[in-house]
Amino acid sequence: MKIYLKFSTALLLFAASPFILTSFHINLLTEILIFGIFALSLNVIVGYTGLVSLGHAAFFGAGAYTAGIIAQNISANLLFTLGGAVLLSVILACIIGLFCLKVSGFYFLMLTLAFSQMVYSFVYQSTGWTGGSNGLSGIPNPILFGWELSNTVWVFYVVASLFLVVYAILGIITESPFGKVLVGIKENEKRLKSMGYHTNIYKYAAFVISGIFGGVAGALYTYFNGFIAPSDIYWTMSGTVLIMVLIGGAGTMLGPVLGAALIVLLETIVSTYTNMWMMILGAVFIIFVIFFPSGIYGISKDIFKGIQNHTVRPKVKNISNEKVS
Amino acid sequence: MYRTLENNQSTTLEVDKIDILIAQMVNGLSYGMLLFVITCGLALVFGILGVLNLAHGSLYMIGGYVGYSVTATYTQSFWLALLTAPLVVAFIALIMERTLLHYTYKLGHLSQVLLTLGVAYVFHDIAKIIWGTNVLSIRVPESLAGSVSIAGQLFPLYRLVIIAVGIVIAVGIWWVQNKTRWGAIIRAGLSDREMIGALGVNISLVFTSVFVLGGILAGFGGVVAAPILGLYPDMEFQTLILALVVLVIGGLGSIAGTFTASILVGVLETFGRYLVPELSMFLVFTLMAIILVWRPNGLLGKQVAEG
Amino acid sequence: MLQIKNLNAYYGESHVLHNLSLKVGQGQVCAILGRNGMGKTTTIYSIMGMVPKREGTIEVAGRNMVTAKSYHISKSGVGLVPQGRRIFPNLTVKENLLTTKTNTENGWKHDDVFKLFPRIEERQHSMGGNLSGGEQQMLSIGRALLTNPKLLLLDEPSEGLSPLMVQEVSKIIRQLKQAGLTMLLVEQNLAMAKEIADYIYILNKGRIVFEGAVEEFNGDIQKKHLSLSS
Amino acid sequence: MYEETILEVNAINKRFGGLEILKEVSFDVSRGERIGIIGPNGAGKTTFFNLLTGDLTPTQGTIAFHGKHITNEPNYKRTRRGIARTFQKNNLLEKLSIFENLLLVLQRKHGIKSTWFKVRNNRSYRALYEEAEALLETWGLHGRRNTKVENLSYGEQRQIEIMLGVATDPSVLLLDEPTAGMSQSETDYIVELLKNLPEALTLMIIEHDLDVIFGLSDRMLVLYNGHVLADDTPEAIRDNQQVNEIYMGKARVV
Amino acid sequence: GNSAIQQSGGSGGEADASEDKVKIGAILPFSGVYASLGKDLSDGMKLYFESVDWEAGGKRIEMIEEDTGADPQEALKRTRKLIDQDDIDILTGAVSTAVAYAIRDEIVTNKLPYLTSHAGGNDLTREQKSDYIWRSSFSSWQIGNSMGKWAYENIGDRIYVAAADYAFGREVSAAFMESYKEAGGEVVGQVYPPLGNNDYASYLTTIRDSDADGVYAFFAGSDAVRFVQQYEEYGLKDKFQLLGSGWLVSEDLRESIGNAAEGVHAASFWDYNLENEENGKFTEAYEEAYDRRPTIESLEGYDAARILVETIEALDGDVSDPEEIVKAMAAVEFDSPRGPFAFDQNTHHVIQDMYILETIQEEGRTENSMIDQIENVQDPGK
Ligand SMILES: Nc1ncnc2c1ncn2[C@@H]1O[C@H](COP(=O)(O)OP(=O)(O)OP(=O)(O)O)[C@@H](O)[C@H]1O
Ligand SMILES: Nc1ncnc2c1ncn2[C@@H]1O[C@H](COP(=O)(O)OP(=O)(O)OP(=O)(O)O)[C@@H](O)[C@H]1O
Ligand SMILES: [Mg+2]
Ligand SMILES: [Mg+2]
Repeated sequence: MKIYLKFSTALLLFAASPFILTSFHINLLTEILIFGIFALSLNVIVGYTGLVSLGHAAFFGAGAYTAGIIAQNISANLLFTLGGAVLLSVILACIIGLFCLKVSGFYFLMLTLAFSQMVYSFVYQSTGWTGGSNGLSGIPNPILFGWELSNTVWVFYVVASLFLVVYAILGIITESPFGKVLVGIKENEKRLKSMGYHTNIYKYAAFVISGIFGGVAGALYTYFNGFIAPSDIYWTMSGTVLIMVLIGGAGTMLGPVLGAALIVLLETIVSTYTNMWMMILGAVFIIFVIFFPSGIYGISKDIFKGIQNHTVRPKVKNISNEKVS
Repeated sequence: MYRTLENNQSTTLEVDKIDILIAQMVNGLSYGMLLFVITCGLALVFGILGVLNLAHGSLYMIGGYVGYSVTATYTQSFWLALLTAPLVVAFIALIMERTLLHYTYKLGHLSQVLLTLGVAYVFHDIAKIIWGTNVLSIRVPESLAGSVSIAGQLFPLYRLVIIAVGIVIAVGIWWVQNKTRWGAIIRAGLSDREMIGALGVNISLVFTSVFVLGGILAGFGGVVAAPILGLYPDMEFQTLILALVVLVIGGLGSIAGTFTASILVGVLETFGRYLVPELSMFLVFTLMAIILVWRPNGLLGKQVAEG
Repeated sequence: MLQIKNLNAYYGESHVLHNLSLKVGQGQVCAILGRNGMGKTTTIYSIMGMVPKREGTIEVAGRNMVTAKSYHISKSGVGLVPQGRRIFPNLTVKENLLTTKTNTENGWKHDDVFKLFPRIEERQHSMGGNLSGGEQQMLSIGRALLTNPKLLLLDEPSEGLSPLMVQEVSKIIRQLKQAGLTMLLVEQNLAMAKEIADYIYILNKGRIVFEGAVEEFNGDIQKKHLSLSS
Repeated sequence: MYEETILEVNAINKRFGGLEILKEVSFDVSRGERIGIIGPNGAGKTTFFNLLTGDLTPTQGTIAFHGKHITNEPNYKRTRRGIARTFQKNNLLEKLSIFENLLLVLQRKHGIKSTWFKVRNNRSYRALYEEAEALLETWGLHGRRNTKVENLSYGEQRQIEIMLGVATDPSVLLLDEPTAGMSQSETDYIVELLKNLPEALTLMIIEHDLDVIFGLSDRMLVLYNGHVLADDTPEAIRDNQQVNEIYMGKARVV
Repeated sequence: GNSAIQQSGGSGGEADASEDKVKIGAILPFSGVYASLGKDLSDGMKLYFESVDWEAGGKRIEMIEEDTGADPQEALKRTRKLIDQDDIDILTGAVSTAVAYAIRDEIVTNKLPYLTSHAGGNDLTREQKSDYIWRSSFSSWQIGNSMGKWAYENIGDRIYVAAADYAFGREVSAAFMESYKEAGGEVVGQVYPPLGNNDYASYLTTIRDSDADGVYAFFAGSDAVRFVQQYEEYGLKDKFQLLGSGWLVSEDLRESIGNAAEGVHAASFWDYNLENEENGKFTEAYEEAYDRRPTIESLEGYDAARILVETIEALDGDVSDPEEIVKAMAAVEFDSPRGPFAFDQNTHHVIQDMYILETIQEEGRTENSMIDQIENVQDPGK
């Protein structure tokens, strides 16, 4: 019940925002939601399965470029472009996953990086389709049921609804028995195998799911921006989204979204005041690691728990006495 | 290449080709050794501290810039730069380890990645404030400035010296890691910090030393590479990615692996540029992918037994 | 040699040891008994400085070590055979032994350990993580001996050892005792504990519920403090 | 006891590099047997288990389960066939609670498909919860169901280890030193629990606690230096001179 | 105002609260590989604005700078911010061509007058041209084409081409080859190392083996430093004449390059040592203000600022109508430090003189000196 309440509130808030916010802020919010989806998708493998990828931009880029190229050459119909983006992300994830899941830990990180850089090189070199280093510009606005989404507000509504859908889907997946298995894999894969789980299949499924929603985020970014650059598929993009997940709180649903919001806001706001925004961003990372290692989500939870502890329970509890035997 | 050969109707074509291959081989070797000089500090710190130091590129950059300041501004001596820059970087590494990294050992790899990336960002802007955004470069010292002819082809002497420097460093690190008690203690500390403390080893001190040593190597690499690669904004991230690739291809925790991988990447990139110039960037990552799929722990990485 | 007064130990919010006091005299061997989860290991780790929060006093050879770092404690002559062995899995057997700081010139040496456990010598180039459970236990004991401690803490040293090996280890401990080494022993193998210890403490839920010379420890006490209903 | 042979081990060999750890071990197991495995440290007992469960594959030889070759089958498939194990060294999902550990086992046991993608208040999932609660009750762990495993003492973790093995509801259960690190009273409790397992369940136990092993087994296997030194009734093993020499020493079974 | 109303209201014309100001947005890289170019452009603009006391047509000039890095996406975001939040009247800047293309559509739909002050991609004033986009800097065609014919006449009929592998590098070399071949020369080889490549040894070894008369190279920034240095180290300097664009031996790089730069021939539309009255004034003022020599980018900034000021002057400070701004801008003509300056009314791209420079050794340092001049180079617009 509570869940539905939360969702309706979010829905109402989103519906109302264009009437409250300026278009600059709507743009900002749209971007946050897109990166929120992107971070959520990465979180499936990083936060839940414990596979840290530094190549997630490959899916974002694949989704973005596919949507853009389809819109330019075939049809700007949103269902078409989004469908194409999803299809290509699936194929890409299936291929990359096949190789990357053979390794683990830091090697996984680097192998995903390698594949995404290969995709990057491909995009960069295929000047004819992708515009190469100049990027792909002049992409027509998406069309939904014959309606051209020509302004920020429409795009925002599309992004916001898809965000809610993705959030719900991923929420259900991670809460499901399947999600529990992923968490188990992150904890102790060997034991899970002994329990009878074919862990490779689970990891592969998680990887593909993660890739799909990465692609969705990419396609949305194309609708939002009307322009795609190779930098969207570069490793720095993978790095940024990984940071969003880590700073927000890996392995939680809300965390990555909060992380995306923080990073997008910081980049936008800080860089209007100073050219030294990298220093400030860096300082924020450091502060998080040293003082709030469990991320934004962790902070809010700690604060919440702190209040509870002070009011409800004594601070030190005696575990030994709890034992029932 | 084919274009060139088509136009070259002479009968010495075969000989030329072999000369070129030899020349490219030497190029590859020297580039590979340059990669090794740059990467070894990262490899050391990751291989034995388990810390993926994303600020390694920044330390390398600071080494280069300090080296520049020493040669260009205060004195004119490359050798003095080679001495002071690593020390300055070592000091920075010391501060970094004691005040920041120190807290993250218990938090795990990801926190360290985030932390060191943050540090790299901060250093990026600090370097910009101090040294500006222009492209700078260190002049090769007179004594190493000339060129040497090998197989009828000219090579800068400095490049050949780098090959020697790389080998010396490799042997040095290998010796410390394998032939001294140090190596064992550090690797033990990696798997169970608490326990190594209970055996009477002040592991934080050891960790600090290793990190500082990594800093020294980074600073040294910065000065050595600057005459070839130059100093410019964003150099640290370019270098970092390349270093990570070399590190992974070689296999974590193995200096011999890093050494092998440096040469492999150096030679492959050089020949890649020669044969398929547009794809050289693609090639390195493909190499990494192939190697990892074939050997999931890199070329010489050890499969660490589970406890 | 070791004197603990009013020790309280915590893991985060959970308070595990409550005003624990115990004493091990020079050359004495004391055993701590108790059911699972009663705080035995926590006591050992507290002495070794490995529990995050400790209050009270822990005096080793007259010096209060309650706030000291564990390497410091080790250097002042405390050796540890931890529960679960805690071998370094990524090091070979030989390297595992190499990691210890040998405090004195004329004490235990690598060869002595090998002589004691020939099995370990055979496996000296194997990775620690690949050893069998019992082999790891031997290595763990050998590693602690190499620190040439004045006070040796043994947390279930017989776990995973074959009966024959248990007798062997028991013999070694008695020899060490004879040589004057002070020891604090946690053991589930009551027979072994009784054979070695001079004095016995029983822990229950982080409190000492019985202490007395080994002769005072009998079936009744065992039933009263060590059975499930307690 | 049942006459049906369920597990046939045929001349298996295991090498690690130059070390030959198991040599020509052959061995049959009938349904419902309670087999105790003893042997000096490093004899190869755990390795033998690893071969049976698929955590390792033999260098030579074959393993058949219900007449089907499973020699090279991965461990998860064997678990689904009903071969479950516990580990000598605690091998748990440390950051998860006791309850979550258990839930993962049960979820797999009932087939992930029946619970796939179903949220908590779904019926089949609720049934799972109830089963888990009941198991925790039996093991006296109900009060600590939400405690993270890493916050348990060593002996307590050993209990979870066994509980997870039993919870799979296997037809063959391999226990690697189940009571090591447990106090006497907990040991007694566990032994009692094991004795009450269904009769059709096949049990193989490695244990250095002679009371435990002799109390539980109806057949005993002695491994020595990688080969089977003796395979006999507990009584015969007790009197076996050689076993006494290499393994038990002066220790006597009480 | 909220975005829903703004969007549906359509006009987007809000009352300008700051009637007495003209807001100029500048998107420039202050971080990343182009950071130094951004800084120089910014300094050049400020120098000129300072000289008119930040006033034009009776209004105060307010310049809002946004850091784009080298990242077009970032630039797009910044541009949106300038449009939506700061409500700027005119936009200028863009170092990277990709940035210019990225913001192009946004500018056109918002009818925002934009003066491109560096980015050189040809299409910006060809297929992608727009009433609102005017370019005062250069096009890649201008840079490459000017050297082609000259190289054939003065260097030889066989040339090897090397250029950084990105759109701009490809365009410059294509323009060069087009005019070089047209003049009768033969391109004996081409190679395109990646942008930001750090070791040219392999490429140079290949080139060394060819039988060309010269090498035409397009590299900029750190690539240029490495290329020119290694060109000498690998002994190519003695074999082939090195030709390139002004960026190969630009003012801020030559000190790092050192003596290796000596003898390079480069094509540019401006140089520090150009001898004309305006340039004398400009370089002197710049050195006085910043204590370093101006670069090509400084000049571009200086000129851009001047164009903006003259536009506003011509409108008497009334910048409310973008069409009027564009019209006024198109008419700007003046004597720039680079020589006579005027826009091509068809392409909206600058018509300017190109200079062939030679780098020489002088008093222990290298200097560029003009050895030839090609007048009124006009982009063909196709
Ligand atoms: N992965 C491995 N690599 C190399 N040697 C191994 C490996 N695993 C086990 N061994 C060796 O094989 C031998 C048998 O090990 P195993 O764990 O089977 O013994 P065990 O009978 O269970 O002994 P314990 O009673 O001490 O547990 C040991 O000497 C051990 O060192
Ligand atoms: N890291 C920890 N965090 C929180 N609680 C802990 C931690 N380690 C142990 N505990 C709790 O502290 C209590 C005492 O644990 P301790 O390990 O000292 O018991 P023990 O007597 O050694 O038991 P065992 O015989 O099982 O080894 C137990 O209730 C345990 O759950
Ligand atoms: Mg214990
Ligand atoms: Mg075993």
